[in-house]
Amino acid sequence: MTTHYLVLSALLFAIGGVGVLVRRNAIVVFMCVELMLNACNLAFVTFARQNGNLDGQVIAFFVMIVAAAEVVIGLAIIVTIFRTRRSASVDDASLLKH
Amino acid sequence: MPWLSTLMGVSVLGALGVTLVRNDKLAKQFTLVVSLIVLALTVGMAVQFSPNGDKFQFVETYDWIPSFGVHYGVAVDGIALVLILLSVILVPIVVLASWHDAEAGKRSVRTYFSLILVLEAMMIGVFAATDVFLFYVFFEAMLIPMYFMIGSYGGAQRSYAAVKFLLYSLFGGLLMLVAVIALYSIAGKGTFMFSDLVGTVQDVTTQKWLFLGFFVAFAIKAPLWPFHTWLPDAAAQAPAGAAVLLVGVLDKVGTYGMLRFCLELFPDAAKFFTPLVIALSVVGIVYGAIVAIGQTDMKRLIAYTSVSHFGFIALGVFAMTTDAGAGATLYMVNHGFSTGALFLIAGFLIHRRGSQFIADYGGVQKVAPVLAGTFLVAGLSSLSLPGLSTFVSEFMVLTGTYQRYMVPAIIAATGVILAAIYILWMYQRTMNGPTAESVKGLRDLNAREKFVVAPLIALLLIFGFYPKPLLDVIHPAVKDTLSSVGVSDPAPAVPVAKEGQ
Amino acid sequence: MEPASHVASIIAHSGGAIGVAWLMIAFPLIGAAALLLGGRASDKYGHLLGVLMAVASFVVAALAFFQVLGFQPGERRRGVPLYDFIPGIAKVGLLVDPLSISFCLLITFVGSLIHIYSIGYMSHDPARRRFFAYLNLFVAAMLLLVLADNYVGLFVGWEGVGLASYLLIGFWQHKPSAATAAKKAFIVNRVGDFGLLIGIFTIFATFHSLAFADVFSAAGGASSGTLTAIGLLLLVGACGKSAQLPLQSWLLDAMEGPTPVSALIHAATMVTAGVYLIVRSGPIFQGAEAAQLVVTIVGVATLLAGAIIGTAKDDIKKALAGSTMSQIGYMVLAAGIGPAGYAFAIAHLITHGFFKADLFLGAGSVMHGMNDEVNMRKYGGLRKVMPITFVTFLIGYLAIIGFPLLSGYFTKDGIIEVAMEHNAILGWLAVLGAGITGFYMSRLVFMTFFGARRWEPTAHPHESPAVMTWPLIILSIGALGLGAFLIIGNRFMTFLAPAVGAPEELPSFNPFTATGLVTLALVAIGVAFAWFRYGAAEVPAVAPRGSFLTTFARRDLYGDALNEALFMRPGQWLTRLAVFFDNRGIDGLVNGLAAFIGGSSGRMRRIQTGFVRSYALSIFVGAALLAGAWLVVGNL
Amino acid sequence: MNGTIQAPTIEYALLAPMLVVFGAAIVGVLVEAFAPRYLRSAIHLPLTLLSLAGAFALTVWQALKGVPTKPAAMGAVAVDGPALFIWGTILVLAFVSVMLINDEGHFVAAAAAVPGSAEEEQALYSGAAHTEIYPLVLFAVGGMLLFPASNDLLVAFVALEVMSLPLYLLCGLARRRRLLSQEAAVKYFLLGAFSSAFFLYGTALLYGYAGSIDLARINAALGTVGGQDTLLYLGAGMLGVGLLFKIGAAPFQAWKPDVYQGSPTPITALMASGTLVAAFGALLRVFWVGLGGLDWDWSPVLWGVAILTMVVGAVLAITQTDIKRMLAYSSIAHGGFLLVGVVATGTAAQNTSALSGILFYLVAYGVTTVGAFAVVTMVRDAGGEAWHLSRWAGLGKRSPLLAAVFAFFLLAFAGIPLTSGFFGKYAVFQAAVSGGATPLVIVGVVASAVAAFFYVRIIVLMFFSDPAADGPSVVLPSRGTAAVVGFAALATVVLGVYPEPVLHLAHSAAQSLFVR
Repeated sequence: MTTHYLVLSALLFAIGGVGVLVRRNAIVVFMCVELMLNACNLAFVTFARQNGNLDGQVIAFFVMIVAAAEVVIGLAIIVTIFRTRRSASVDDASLLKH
Repeated sequence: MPWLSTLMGVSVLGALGVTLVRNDKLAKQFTLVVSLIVLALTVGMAVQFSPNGDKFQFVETYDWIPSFGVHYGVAVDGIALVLILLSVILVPIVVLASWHDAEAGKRSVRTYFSLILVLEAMMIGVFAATDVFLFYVFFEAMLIPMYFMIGSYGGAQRSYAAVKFLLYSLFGGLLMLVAVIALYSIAGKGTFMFSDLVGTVQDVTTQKWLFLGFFVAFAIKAPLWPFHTWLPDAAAQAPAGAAVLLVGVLDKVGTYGMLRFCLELFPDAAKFFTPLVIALSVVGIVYGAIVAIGQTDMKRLIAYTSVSHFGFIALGVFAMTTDAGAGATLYMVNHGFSTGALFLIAGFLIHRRGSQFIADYGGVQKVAPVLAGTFLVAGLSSLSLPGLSTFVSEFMVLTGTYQRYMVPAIIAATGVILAAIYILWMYQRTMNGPTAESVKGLRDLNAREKFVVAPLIALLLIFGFYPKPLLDVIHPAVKDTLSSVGVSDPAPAVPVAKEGQ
Repeated sequence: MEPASHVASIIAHSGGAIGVAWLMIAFPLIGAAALLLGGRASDKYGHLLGVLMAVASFVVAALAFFQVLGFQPGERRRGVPLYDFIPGIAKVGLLVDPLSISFCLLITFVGSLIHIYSIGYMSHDPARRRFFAYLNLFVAAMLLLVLADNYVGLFVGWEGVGLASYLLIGFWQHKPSAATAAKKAFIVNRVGDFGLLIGIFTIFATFHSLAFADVFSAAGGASSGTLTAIGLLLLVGACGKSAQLPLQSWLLDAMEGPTPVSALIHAATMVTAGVYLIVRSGPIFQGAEAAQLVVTIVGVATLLAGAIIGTAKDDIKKALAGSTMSQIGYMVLAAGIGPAGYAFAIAHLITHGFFKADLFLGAGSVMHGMNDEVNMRKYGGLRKVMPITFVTFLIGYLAIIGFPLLSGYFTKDGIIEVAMEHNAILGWLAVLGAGITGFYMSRLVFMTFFGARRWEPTAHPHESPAVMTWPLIILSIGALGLGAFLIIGNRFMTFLAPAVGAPEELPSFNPFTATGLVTLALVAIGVAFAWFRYGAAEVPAVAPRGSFLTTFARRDLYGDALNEALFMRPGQWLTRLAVFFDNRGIDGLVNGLAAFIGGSSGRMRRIQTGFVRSYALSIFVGAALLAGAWLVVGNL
Repeated sequence: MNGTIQAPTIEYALLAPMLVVFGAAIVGVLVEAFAPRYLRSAIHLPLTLLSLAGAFALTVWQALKGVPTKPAAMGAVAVDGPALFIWGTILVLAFVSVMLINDEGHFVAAAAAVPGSAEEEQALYSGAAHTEIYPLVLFAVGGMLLFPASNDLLVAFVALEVMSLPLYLLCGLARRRRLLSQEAAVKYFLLGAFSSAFFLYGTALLYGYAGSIDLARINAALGTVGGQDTLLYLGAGMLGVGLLFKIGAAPFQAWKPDVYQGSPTPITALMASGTLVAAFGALLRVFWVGLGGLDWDWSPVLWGVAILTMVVGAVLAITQTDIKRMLAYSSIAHGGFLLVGVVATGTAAQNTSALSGILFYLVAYGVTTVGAFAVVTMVRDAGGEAWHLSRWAGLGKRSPLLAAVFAFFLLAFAGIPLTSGFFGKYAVFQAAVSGGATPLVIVGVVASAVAAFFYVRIIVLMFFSDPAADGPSVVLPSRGTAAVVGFAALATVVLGVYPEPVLHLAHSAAQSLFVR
């Protein structure tokens, strides 16, 4: 019953997405994005199972690596802005608008 | 000899040359010389034009952008020839008239004169283009020099006027672009050459849409009522010389386009829309004149008279009789001279007093009789007084229209009464009556200014009594156009038995 | 019916003076150009050049006239082709025939005299050169009007004289009243021209030709409806130019111009162009009885209106202007009657040209001596100090009221007789007009030359110089005898016949018809009444209020008030409305659209809040929309 | 499964341009690690420029040698006509952008230091510089090369990230207005990551639908797999989100103005030109190759997106007061115009003409954009670049030549004839009209007219307004910047007067369409 996994994946993706929308802390927002990526991974693996080929599983590895790289970059940026502003709230960074 | 390319080339090189000249005065003289050379060359070309020869003469066709089927194709028929003549005659006059115009605002004098020459090249190109795409390119590109001339060297509201002018025209042009593209696609000939595109669109519904695309652009350009409101702003704010080129030549591209493209490319649609266009024209004639009467600003007033006059031209184009068509073409030329003279002389006056408002003047005739006299002649040409060339064209347009559309012609003819009111009333308020305190010190026209006005008035008079040279060139082209549209002139109710014929 | 069948056809190619008939036009035209372009250098001899050109023109006209006389009556219509004016529409040429040459003689002869007179009259004006330039321009245009062999040429001359009239009425343009009068004259004339223009269009649409020869030979083939339409449209043009009702209002104001102008343009020549037009277009009118009827009605109405206005004016020139209106009314009446009236119309036109020019110039002479005073209430008893002016004026006066054996007696009474024969009502009204003429002209003479001297203290009246009196003398000779010369023995009618046709039965001159006697009696009553009121009685310095009838006449029969109420005020409203509509309506729409786009831009950019989470939301929603739309479209 | 693993065949020659760029990037990293600080700049710049030039040469060589007809690297990368054309374009744009980047004073001395702190003073004083920007740029360019050439969705995802991650960092490195720069980096990063999650989920769903992430196989599956349409549509939609985000199509455009404004201007230039070109290449490939059989389903949706994008871009730009934000909105609008070409699919000939139109448009727009941003870097006042439009008033008097060149770029953006922008627009609109998308073109021209307003407004400011007393001065451009402006102006003129060679090139590149 791979459908359940897919539903779970969709749920995770949705939770991640909603998390991005409702959380203020940049780190948490970023973690939610990671959650979404992982939801994708789950979907890939599930579909790999469903389709009977290994592509999906391989893709999951790729995604993990990309996600790791993203973490590096992300944290660097978030830390810099935290040092400058003494705040990790994404809502504080709103000078650029209109 | 590639006459037309030479003409454009000389203008463009001249424009580049002007920017290189360091001294402002030298730059002006250089510009004048270049424009006179172009004029001489054009006259040389015109002399070789044979009115009853091929429709298009001095043909040059080269591939320009084969990927799009675009050619660099230029040639002239009678209609284009007289309009090019109009342009190249007006340019040196405008150059001479604008001698000190660009100096007022601490702007670059050289740029102004360079822009005039660039514009000249484009004016020649737009009338000479035999490739629809090339025509479009010039049609749009010529907005830019004019935009800078209005915006940089104009009056207090120049930015507003320049932007309005540019955007309005650009909007029309872009709609036309869609039609141009569609025409290309539907024709499926893989070429934009005008002669290859004539008659390719057979479906009437398609024709109607394409016609509208072209027509709206031309109606804005011309400008036809109700697309006219940019003109008073632009003309009032532009320096007088630029206003002359704007109203005298650039706007003619609109009516020229109607005659050349709207009629020939989409004959069935043109016939379908004729009642509408005639209605717009007639409304424009009367409306433009009435609004002109109510103006308080001289240049705006002249601009509104042009709205009225463009109504006559459009009426002539769409009446689709030889007389009206030839009259409309002649009207384009004459209107250039007539309005040119009006704008320039009004410009001289405004330059002296520093105000465009009619109320600030009075009794100028007493202090500057030559100025007043020439202004009156220009004004009389605007009200189509017989003996001045504008009469011939207006008469032809109305006669030609009357043969097919009696009631519109009659309504349009009321324009002659209204024209008398707006011109003479303006003349009375500015030139007649007791001399206003503020104008007592005004100087009369100086030699340069007389040299500006004299050729215009001479042309108005010469063609007023002897329009045949122009009409001989125009007639075959108009006949050809109308025969390709497939209309023939209405027959007389009572034919006259001509002896010996 | 072939109304013009008996009109001889045109013979082209003539040598001699006819062959160079264009010189008539060219001389004054060159004069005008030279004087306008000559600059101050030509101030010294400008007036002489002007006179020379007018006289040269007269010489050509006279030579051409004698040449015409030398031909058989049937060969007296001579065409002079000039050039192709508007290819496809009109070739321009001249038509020298008895009708046109009569006009030419009148124009150039009276014109030359008035030129000469102006040397004296305008001697103190710094812009005299310009005045002569305009006069020359007028002569050229007027000659073109009458000589053209087609309607376009006629129209060119028609508007040309309008221009000259405009320039000359407004000659003293620094006076606002003069400038306004000039403008008014031009605009009202343009209304007439509008009609004429449409008439010409109709002619062209019907016949595809504008040459008189073509049009008149084919006129019989056109429907009477078309001919009526053309006739009425031409009449509108004639009304404008000849100050006939309802386009009469400009003529009285036109008296703002210098007096020689009033004499030449607004009395002798230009204002009669309408009569010329109607007579020239005879073949059209003869095919349109309704149009002819309207012409006669207009003529009668105007002759009465002009006369009534003349009775109430204290301004000597305006009184004469009213008289001019009235006299032209007679001519129009005659012209509307047809071939029977044509000769009388033109004959009266010519004699009127002489005596009215005489009267105007006389009035000018009076004004010249009276510091340009025009109010007759400030004249009186001038016959002693200005004897030549008085005598010549008196001759003109007697001529106009139809004193037996003077010019007006023959020509005006001729019109009345013809009108009576044509339609009794019209005839009796014309008789009534003659009576009123007797009254107002006598009033004018009595107030000016008789009675007590009511001069302003500063006035020192004196006789005018010889350069002004000689023209008066010559004109008065014409006023004296020209009528008899033209009418007795139907001399003029036979002369004109090749051009305009003639009634089948030539009238015989009979001085003792009932109509003639009644007319004379009425004129006598008018004169007596005038003597009773203005000759014998004291003339008050300020005009008494008078009855409503007087006011009615003084205010030009409320013509101006009517124009103002009907056209000017609504016109001003319309103009204001149109300007408002243009600025707020059409342009408002354009600018409103721009403002709308700008405004929505200003509102929409608020969506860009700067908060990254709201951007994420837009992506989220966008993703939902995209996927949703995809699902919807995909499952359609 | 026979137990042996076949070694993949990899056409190194075909991939050489990318490999050169990536290789140089890695060398750059090594330089950072081992070369002494004072030498680093001296090594980086030639290395970067040479590698880009070399890659360009290799691309040209490849194109001359003949365009391959099947995907390379076991179907992972498609080096076909359009890809080569896009590579060439990106490499040229990157080259000129690097010349801008090389200019002094754009980048922060020490990114980690708090703005205004002693640390920063120290770093500035000691002349510290982040020379890492060169390898970062090279990585980004490498990603840009790979993205439009990727023939399966995983490669596309990886390329997307390789392209984006360095850009996230580069955005935050502006020397002046560091708060804005950092904010731009955060926003770009978070939204970019967010959108790539959508891209990835879409990939997953399509993988689930088709059993493969290879574009050609997905396309093949469209007709055969039944009953899972929801999966397909959701997947395609989410994939679209990721792609449309990168080109800044509405409603995914929100990041663009903020990021363009906050980033160091040379980086903005790179993003506005290179990234846009790469993203469009990828978008075309995914939609035409991967979802080509579905075009009746996606083109209506893209119609809506295109209209919204054009309208939003044009209308919102009108009231902008910041030059860079204005250019960002302009870029959004241009993205919309390009999308008009994307939906103009039909017959092969039709697709060729649409594709070549888009390619030409990308070249024309990319070059002009770089030029425009280069000009922006030159107009400075005390606080750095003068972004606020009111500061640009009267620039035409102060430095007429620069203002004239900028005005010319603006006219090119507005699509006035005799500039490259006109032919770009014409090419795309022409394809769209013959593809039956006339209503879309009408919306397009109306949006162009609206868009013209704000270009023209800047010309009004520069030329028709009087300069402010304390107006910005125009710095004497460095040789690099001057070269960039000159190149861009020249290209804009040449492409506007005689576009045939490039059109012809675009046409022959598009002739083969995308390989499958």
